[in-house]
Amino acid sequence: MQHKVIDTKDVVIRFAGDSGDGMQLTGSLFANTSAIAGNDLSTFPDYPAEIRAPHGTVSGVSGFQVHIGSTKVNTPGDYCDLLVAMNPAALEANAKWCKPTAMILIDTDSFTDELIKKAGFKTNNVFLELGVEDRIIIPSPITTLTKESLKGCGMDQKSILKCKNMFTLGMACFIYSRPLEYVNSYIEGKFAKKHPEMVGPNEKVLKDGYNYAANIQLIPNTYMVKPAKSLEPGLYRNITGNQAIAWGLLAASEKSGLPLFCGSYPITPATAILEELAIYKSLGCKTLQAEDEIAGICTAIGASFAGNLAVTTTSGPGFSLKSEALGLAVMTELPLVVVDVQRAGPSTGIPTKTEQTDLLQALYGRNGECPIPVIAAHSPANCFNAAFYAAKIALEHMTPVILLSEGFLGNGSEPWRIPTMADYPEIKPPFARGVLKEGERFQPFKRDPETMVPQWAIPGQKGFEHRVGGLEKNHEGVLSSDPANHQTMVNERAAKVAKIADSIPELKVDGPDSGKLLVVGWGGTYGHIKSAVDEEREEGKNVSFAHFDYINPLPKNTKDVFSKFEKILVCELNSGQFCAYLRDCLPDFKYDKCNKVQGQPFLVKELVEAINKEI
Amino acid sequence: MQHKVIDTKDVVIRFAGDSGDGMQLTGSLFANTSAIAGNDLSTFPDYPAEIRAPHGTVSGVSGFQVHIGSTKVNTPGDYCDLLVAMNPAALEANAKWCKPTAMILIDTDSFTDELIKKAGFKTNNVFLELGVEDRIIIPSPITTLTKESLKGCGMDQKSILKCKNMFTLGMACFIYSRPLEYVNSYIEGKFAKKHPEMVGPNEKVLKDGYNYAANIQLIPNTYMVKPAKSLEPGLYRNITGNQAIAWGLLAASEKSGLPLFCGSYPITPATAILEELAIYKSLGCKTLQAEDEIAGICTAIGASFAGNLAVTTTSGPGFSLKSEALGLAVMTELPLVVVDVQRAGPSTGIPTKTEQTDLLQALYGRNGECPIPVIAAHSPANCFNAAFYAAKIALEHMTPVILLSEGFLGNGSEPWRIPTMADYPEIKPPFARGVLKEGERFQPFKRDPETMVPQWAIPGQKGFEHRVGGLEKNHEGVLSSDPANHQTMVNERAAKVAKIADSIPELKVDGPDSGKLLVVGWGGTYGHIKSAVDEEREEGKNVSFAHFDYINPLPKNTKDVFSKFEKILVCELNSGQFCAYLRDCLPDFKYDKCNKVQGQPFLVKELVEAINKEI
Amino acid sequence: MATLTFKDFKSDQEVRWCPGCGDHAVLAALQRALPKVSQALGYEKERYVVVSGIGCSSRLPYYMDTYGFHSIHGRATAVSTGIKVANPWLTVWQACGDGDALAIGGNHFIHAIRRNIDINIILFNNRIYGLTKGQYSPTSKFGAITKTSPYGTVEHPFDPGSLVLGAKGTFFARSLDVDLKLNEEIMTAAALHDGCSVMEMLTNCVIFNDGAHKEIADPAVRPDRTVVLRQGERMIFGKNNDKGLVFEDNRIKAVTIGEDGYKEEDILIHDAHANNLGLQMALADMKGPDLPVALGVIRDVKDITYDDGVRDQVKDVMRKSKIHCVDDLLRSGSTWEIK
Amino acid sequence: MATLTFKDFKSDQEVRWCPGCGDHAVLAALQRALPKVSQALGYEKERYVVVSGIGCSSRLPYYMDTYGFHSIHGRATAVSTGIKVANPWLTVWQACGDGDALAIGGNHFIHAIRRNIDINIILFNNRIYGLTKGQYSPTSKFGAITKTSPYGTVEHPFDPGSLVLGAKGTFFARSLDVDLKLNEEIMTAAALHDGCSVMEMLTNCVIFNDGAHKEIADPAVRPDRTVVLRQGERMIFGKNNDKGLVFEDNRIKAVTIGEDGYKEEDILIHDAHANNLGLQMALADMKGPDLPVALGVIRDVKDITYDDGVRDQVKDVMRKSKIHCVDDLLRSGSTWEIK
Ligand SMILES: Cc1ncc(C[n+]2csc(CCOP(=O)(O)OP(=O)(O)O)c2C)c(N)n1
Ligand SMILES: Cc1ncc(C[n+]2csc(CCOP(=O)(O)OP(=O)(O)O)c2C)c(N)n1
Ligand code: SF4
Ligand code: SF4
Ligand SMILES: [Mg+2]
Ligand SMILES: [Mg+2]
Repeated sequence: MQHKVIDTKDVVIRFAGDSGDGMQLTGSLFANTSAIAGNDLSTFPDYPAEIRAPHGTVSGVSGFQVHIGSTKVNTPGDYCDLLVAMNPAALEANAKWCKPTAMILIDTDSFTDELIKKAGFKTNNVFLELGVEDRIIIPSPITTLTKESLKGCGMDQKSILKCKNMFTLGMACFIYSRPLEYVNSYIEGKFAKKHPEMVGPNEKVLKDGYNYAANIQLIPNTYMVKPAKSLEPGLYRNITGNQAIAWGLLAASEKSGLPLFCGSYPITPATAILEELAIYKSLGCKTLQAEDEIAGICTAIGASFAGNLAVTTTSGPGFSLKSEALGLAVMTELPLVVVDVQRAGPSTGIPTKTEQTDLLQALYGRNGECPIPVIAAHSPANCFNAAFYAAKIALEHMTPVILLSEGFLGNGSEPWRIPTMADYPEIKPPFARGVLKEGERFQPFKRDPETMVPQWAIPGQKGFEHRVGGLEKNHEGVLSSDPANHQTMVNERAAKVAKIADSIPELKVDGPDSGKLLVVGWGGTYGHIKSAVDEEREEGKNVSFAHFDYINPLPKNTKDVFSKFEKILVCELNSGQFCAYLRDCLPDFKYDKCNKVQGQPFLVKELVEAINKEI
Repeated sequence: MQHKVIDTKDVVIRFAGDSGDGMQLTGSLFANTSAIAGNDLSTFPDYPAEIRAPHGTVSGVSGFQVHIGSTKVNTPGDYCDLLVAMNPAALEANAKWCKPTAMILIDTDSFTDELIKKAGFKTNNVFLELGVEDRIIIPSPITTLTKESLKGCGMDQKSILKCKNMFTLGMACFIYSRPLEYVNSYIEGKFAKKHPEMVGPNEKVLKDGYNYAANIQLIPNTYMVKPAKSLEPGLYRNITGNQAIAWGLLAASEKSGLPLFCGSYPITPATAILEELAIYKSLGCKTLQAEDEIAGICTAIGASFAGNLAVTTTSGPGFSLKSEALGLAVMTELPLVVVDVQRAGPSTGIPTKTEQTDLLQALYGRNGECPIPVIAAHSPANCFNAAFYAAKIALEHMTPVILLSEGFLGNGSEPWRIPTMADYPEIKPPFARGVLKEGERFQPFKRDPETMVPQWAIPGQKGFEHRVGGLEKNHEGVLSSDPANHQTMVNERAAKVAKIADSIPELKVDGPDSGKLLVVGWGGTYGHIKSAVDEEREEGKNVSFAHFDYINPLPKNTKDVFSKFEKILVCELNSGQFCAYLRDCLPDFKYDKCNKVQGQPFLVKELVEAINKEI
Repeated sequence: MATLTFKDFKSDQEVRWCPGCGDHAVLAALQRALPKVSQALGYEKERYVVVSGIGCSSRLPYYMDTYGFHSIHGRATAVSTGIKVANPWLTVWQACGDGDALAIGGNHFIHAIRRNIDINIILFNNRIYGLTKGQYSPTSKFGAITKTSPYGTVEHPFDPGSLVLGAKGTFFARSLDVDLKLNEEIMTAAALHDGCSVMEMLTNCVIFNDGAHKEIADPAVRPDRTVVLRQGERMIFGKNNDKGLVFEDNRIKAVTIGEDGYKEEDILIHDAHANNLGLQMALADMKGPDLPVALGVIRDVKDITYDDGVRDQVKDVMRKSKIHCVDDLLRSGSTWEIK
Repeated sequence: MATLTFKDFKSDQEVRWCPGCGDHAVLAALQRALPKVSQALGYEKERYVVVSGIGCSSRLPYYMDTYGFHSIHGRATAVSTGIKVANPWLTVWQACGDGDALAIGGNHFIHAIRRNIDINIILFNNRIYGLTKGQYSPTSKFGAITKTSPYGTVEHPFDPGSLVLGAKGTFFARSLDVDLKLNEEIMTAAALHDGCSVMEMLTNCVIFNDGAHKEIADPAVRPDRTVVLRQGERMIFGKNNDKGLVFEDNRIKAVTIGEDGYKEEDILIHDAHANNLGLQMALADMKGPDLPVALGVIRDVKDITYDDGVRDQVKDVMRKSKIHCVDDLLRSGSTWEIK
């Protein structure tokens, strides 16, 4: 059969299987292949908390969704065009994400009575039970074919079975007209040195999968997603949010000339930042895996005092633990970047799922009047800039800065045009310089009258001996419980943070800068809101969009922007936290809310509906 | 000289001296004497963080202010009628609190050149330097007179000097026509058993002080504050806020029939609650001094699971440390009372000073959507009811409850009409009862549809074995990462807290229930705001006052109350935290703010000025 | 009271550890030990509370059909403490990982040991963070290459045994996950011990630290590289039961019976009940190549428990005090009447 | 480099401890030791950082004219760790109380010891919470009556020495506040020790725990109830220098030279440099009535420090890696060109 190759703007593919089925790898390889083919894309890994959840159970299903396009891709997609389900549980958990026109590719070998039952099906007609019997089903005996493909290659049975995902990947590559080069080069990179005998079989099974798909009669059409013209020319790479944060911090270290110190305690989904930084000792970075989150931030505060660019990274519960020490960083006015990769809470919650529910904690979760700048990243690649500028603000304004990311950003990835460091600004901390006069003492809390920023004298600097600490002090650094001094210092610490507004970008409006409805978002919902608003505008609706990367302080023009719209709709993955903050900061406006707390990103569809309700 | 005894409505006396001078005791004894004499009163201890700060320094001055009256006394008073200054530093630190008509009593023996210099005076004319030279100065050689009084009594010099405060107290008693009986009985109570030889000398020096004051020509008038008629008849005692919290919790333990368990770590100014509870083992109370605040709350959560009325007490920085575990209490839906006696922050801040700056942390300082009821006490004696009802809500609604107190309330005291426990309501936790059917499993998160409260099955109960924890679960208590279930549970936990509004008192308006201006407060500012509003209303101003004891949820009628006023002025000892919360909860109103962050209570004067600006 | 069997302690929840994980065996040993303990002490099932922190091993409470509390990372010991002190009648078992108990939970761990709270702590030591997918833990070996130490760690591990003894622990035992029999034995001894019992289970993590303890766990070398200490018995080990431990030059030394003049009588006799911190520390601290790793109950001494202490003090004060209800309390001390 | 004197280490801040507080003497010893240390190691003053937590004793940094960090309760050790790892060239001293280091800060304390961070920790052990006005601490004696234990505590205290050794500490010394000479000696040894040095100073709190250590500190009994251990010297003590320590029956025993046949040669020779955890534990754990309390440097062994390890690893990777700047990094691995 000669397949018709249909040109299409974008497709969404969802790979799903047991935790041990290698779906995360399959998805990544498919994404990278597409990236190299010039597509824009966005990925969304969605996996369980268990390491190897019991075989064949719904709770153990691990998924990876990738959205590739020939134009700008903002989200991993609501619904998929192809669902790969390696077993009944994967089908059961993911069928609801299929478009009406979707293909469903299953490994028929795993659809045994036992596994069908284990997945919770009542009958053997799984498609009917799920109401997806009208989709294009591609039943393939993947296990059998993989075994056949690798018969006699010298691998043991267990290793052979692990190659099922390569067979499947080959099939997907055929369906979407992807060349196999990238995957082959990955296989070589992975095995050539230590297991050269594995290269051939892996490449073979991939190719066999590709050929199998080409030969069977079940695939009505294949598709082609052309390179995205919207992508600026340049050198690209795929990057996850966690990786981008690590790299952004390394960039800030280079631009400030200060060694990077990261004191952290592992926690999902933030751990990968620490893991990533642990690799780059060659850039002078030190990572300290602390005994807990409190030690993580306290070692970082110590490192900051000692003159490093200090960082601590964590997620929800770990962020809670840092509350007290954040106050110390505020009082000592030391630079510090605190990264919180938010996850579904409260408490341990659903560790591997995404959410935006730590915002109010970031703003207010400390005793006393304790203001800290808060910045949020809005896409995986944007995490690089968000981290870089978080560090820049921390170092130049002598303050801890909280950088909010989200599981969705941290684990998700997108292609990123690699920047050149020469294009980034220098970072210039307010180092205490010069020599003090005889008898003169360094005043650790004397401020620049413009910015309210104090100077930084780093131990080792002769003559600048001074003490910092958590007790209230006067400008000279001497303990003081004087009421007026306390009010002054409270006000000055607040003013220092407020004045950061002078050095951050203004809020931009996507769409007309006045009108009926302004949709407002922050953080990782950017892509979804952008897609929804674009969709609405294409339909001729009067909607604009303003997304906040800087939360505390708000961009200076926020009030101006808001005042030009009749309605404001704040969309966020929590019960209304940014909205609460806006109501306090800019009480003159009326805010409507669109919220979701399900451990999952928005669907574009949900946002479109919410917008439609407003107009 | 025959002194004229002037009847007066109220007087404010401020005792000030070195940390070692015993001013806290002197002040308390004077307060108790007045209480027994039938006055209403309010006290305000104001002491440094150092245990024995260096002799004669301003930073080492310890003060105790007491306000006694023949009518209702709401605050310890802005300014004093008598300042007792045991040394130059005490004078220097406190002269600013003197009314224009004030008397200043000093121990001339301590006004040596050295100590005058140490206190930071430039000249020896200390009164002129401070601008209080026109006050009525009562210079008395207290040290010399005390030594003389006790010569040959067999006490060593050090012990004799410690009696200076008794001499001074004697003088104060004369000036304010207080009988010496109460102090004498205190002396007997303290010494009779272990040091009977101390009784005579102490009583003597007190009497000698009294007589000395009567004999010198320096005291123009003496004063009499008649018993307060406004006080309801009954049995009274003096009580501090910290003590009242401890007792309120013991009362709740009795009324619920559950043993009280307090897991806490010492921290100023909350420690006294733990210390107080440690005494009452005879009421079955267990106190566990934990290794830190996290262990404090976690042992309490464990004790709650095991069926005790569980409590943890702390202040600012310690409260920060409990953030993560608070989330666990929310997720496990276990009853728990968390007391935060707020102090000046951020970080270690000014530990012995008062503030209301932990409110937003109490409301929001946790990862995830993590709602917790918040209640605030409004006076030292009110702490009893606040603690009782905090425990009642926790136990009946299966939730942690945060009770906010303040250093000002915790250390301050007032007379309290002793209630009878029979007048308090029973506390009825929703115990899981009955027997389960064969094969039926207890569902730990199945809720009462009215209140959204789950049942409480305590270990030891046969057949009700179940698991709780920090991970998201479904109603059956089985782990679930299902998006819809998560949204349901998030909503239900929020609804459970919101529904507490059905069982708390409505918001009361002091003054007309509609008009120009509603002054709004919460917590320990009650007395000051009440005084200011009363003052204004006496002047004929159109002002009403609404004070919030219940913060989350807000009383149901809050919106109604607010809607009847043209303006709302929110007064608080922070930078506007309750106001921020109100703006989110009731965004339809415009709120003005009056704030102070100085580690000190409001002055009535300041509030009056703020109110005048509004109308 | 009906006799309990291991089935009574099995919950209806699916066990979600990786196939081959060492935790399975420890769970099985516990489910087998508890019926015996119940029999011996007359405990009903509803009296058991199983507490844990966060980690793979901390999933254990879900698999036990008892009251269970899956708390937060590191805090299990504090939660257990609260449960036991609030209601000493309950019998508390705790599961925690090396990260959970010794990294973030280190403080609660040593304080519970110091206070001698009567809880039974099973420390699953796989020398790795399992649940977060393979970072080093405070017990990872010096130089361990893990996700957060791509060039090897540069920090010395804790030895849980030394730490427990350093905190004056009254009970410490060590074993290998697979040794079901010894584990049941240890768990039973722990249950009978009145005080804080710490059982270090050397577990394997097939995914992130496979062969975590292979230098001693490998059946081929195990007899020569471990010694099982049993009360009153000589410290003899080795494939041929011909090796033993002696104390010489202020240290423990391994010798071969029959060589260099060593006779069986020279070999140390184990006394876990003696309060001899120095020697027990030396035993707990033994490691290769010169010395075998000690397994079994290394220390098991009597001392006052905190929970009993608190309970008794409450009883005592109740008897002596004049304040028996809140009305008494409110009227105690200095009061006055206003008419 | 100008020679430093104790005056150089005195700040202009008024010392705010109570008159008679034991902390004064420890401060004085430190101000005297540091000039000597500076001389010996060629350190400039600006190289010193003094860190503390919260407590009376933690006020110390204000009184030292060095860089200082008065952190938060219990976290001094973590802050010190960060400082030292970030810049190993700095020399870090830390002051902390028994509550600060062993209650809330217990975990950081044992982890710094485990990692062998090269910091010098002075532990002010007055067996009470001073700053918060007299609650018991983790080192308060069993039964201590304090504000939070009106009927006496029911919990066993930590022995900081045992805890340090249990965490495999490389340096532990103990002394009395008033013994200025020994304290200077110990502080100098700690400074010379490359690794985590813990100095337990038994201090008096005149206000809330007066006589905290009187059973051994009282000059009348001190010679008989304490033994000062010095490297290479026999463990001899007593008013008449006639008592000594021997090792018998697997335990340490105090004997009188000349009685029961004991000769001076039988008395143990102190070797702080030997890695003998069992014996050193036994020494650290000695207490009355049978044994004297050991003072002086009990253990001082060489081992790799964490801060050096980190620094060396960074250097090593820098040398070997191909990634030398962020531009290299961004372009490493898999990239593609879009034209
Ligand atoms: C406050 C907090 N910090 C970090 C984590 C992430 N976390 C979960 S388990 C774990 C460590 C697991 O290792 P271990 O305790 O040894 O248990 P194992 O999985 O090996 O059995 C970590 C770091 C968390 N859940 N909570
Ligand atoms: C987070 C936190 N918890 C509690 C406190 C209160 N606090 C301050 S110092 C201290 C203990 C002091 O005892 P110790 O450490 O022994 O020092 P000392 O005063 O005896 O020298 C406590 C409980 C605090 N400041 N911060
Ligand atoms: S990851 Fe390791 S510790 Fe966790 S369940 Fe799997 S084998 Fe066990
Ligand atoms: S209270 Fe005790 S420890 Fe604190 S300064 Fe006074 S004597 Fe020293
Ligand atoms: Mg582990
Ligand atoms: Mg202390």
